[in-house]
Amino acid sequence: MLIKIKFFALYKEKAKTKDTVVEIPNNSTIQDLCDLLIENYPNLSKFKNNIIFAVNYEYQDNTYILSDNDEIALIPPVSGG
Amino acid sequence: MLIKIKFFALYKEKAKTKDTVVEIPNNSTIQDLCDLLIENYPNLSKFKNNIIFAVNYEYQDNTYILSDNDEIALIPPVSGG
Amino acid sequence: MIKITEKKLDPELITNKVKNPENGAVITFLGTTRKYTDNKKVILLEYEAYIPMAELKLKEIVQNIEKKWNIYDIYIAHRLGKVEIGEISLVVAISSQHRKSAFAACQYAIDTLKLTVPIWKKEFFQEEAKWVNEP
Amino acid sequence: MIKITEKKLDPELITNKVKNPENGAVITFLGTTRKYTDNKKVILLEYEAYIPMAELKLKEIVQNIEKKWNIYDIYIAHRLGKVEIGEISLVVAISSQHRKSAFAACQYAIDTLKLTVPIWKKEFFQEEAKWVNEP
Repeated sequence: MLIKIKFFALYKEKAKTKDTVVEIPNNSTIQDLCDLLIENYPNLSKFKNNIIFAVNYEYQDNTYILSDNDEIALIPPVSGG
Repeated sequence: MLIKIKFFALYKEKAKTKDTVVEIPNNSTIQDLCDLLIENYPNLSKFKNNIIFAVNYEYQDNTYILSDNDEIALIPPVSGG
Repeated sequence: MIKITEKKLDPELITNKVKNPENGAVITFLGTTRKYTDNKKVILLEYEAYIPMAELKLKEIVQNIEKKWNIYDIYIAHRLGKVEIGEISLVVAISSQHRKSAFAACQYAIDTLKLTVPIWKKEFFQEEAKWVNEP
Repeated sequence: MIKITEKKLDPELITNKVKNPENGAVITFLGTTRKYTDNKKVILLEYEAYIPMAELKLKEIVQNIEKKWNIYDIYIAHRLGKVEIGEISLVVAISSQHRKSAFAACQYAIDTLKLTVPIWKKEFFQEEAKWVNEP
């Protein structure tokens, strides 16, 4: 299945892109996706235990099972205000 | 000695005046003054246990000993804001 | 700074006086006259003060905030006289480096003002008028 | 109401949107960019957001305040892009019948925003630039 990925702030700078689309087996979890992204963007590897994921605008933990066309965002520690 | 008295808000309406000067023996306390004022302004008698006094802009309790030319204010319950 | 005035209060002007580029938080509190008190319709409010003592007590509040929170950008302004519904009777503006102390100081200022500053509010209803907190 | 914008925030306009003659308390919080962070001089700040998710999370904050405090006059606005020193990055305006709930709700809004809303701030110093809270 195809998953849309968005990178923001620090992770966007490290990945050197603001978005991408990856192909991943059906029923993959966020953890599987995280492993794949770290492989594709080795600059992100130092953050691998810090990355928070959002799926379709909601925070989800790493056991969350992805669906086709989900929009995933890698959320660095927020600092609004 | 002479003591200047100021009335505000509710007490001003009850006393029907905003200020007065009273003569009172030396070393009188606020309690003595209170008793005198209640005598002079019987409309205030229902508040006699509620009246708070300020002497020269500071709150004082009823044992405070007055001095010549003190400015006394009868302070109703405040309600600023 | 403190101010007691019969003129309309300008919250933007007052807020701008406490802004400071070294601060990250600005809080402006407005006390406004409410249309209803205990479900009774208020027509008008009128404020009276023992002005020199009220000024002194407001200055004490400012000094206490300076000592307690190291906050020096404070402006408290209170209006006197007739105040229409929806108009502003009180402005407390505070700015500080961090927001938690600004919130604490702002609430302290209002709470203390309502306990200690000799200002009185009279509410005019359709059929009667009453000093607030009348014993 | 919520707003995420690259334009300068107008706190007076925002505050006027939450005013309501049935309310007696109005609080406006401004988050402003500070000249110093840990004693280092800041040249400029830049904010970025995951806009649709940030809007959703801000709406959740508003809904939680409605449920928790029965307060319905709320405006949260956040600026994005370059923000100069002393300029406003955040406005939270709340009005309610009584001040205690307005203060509690305002602090809740800011605290929750800083924990959950996907907005990021980059600080530019003389010699480097750094995302705040970088792990």
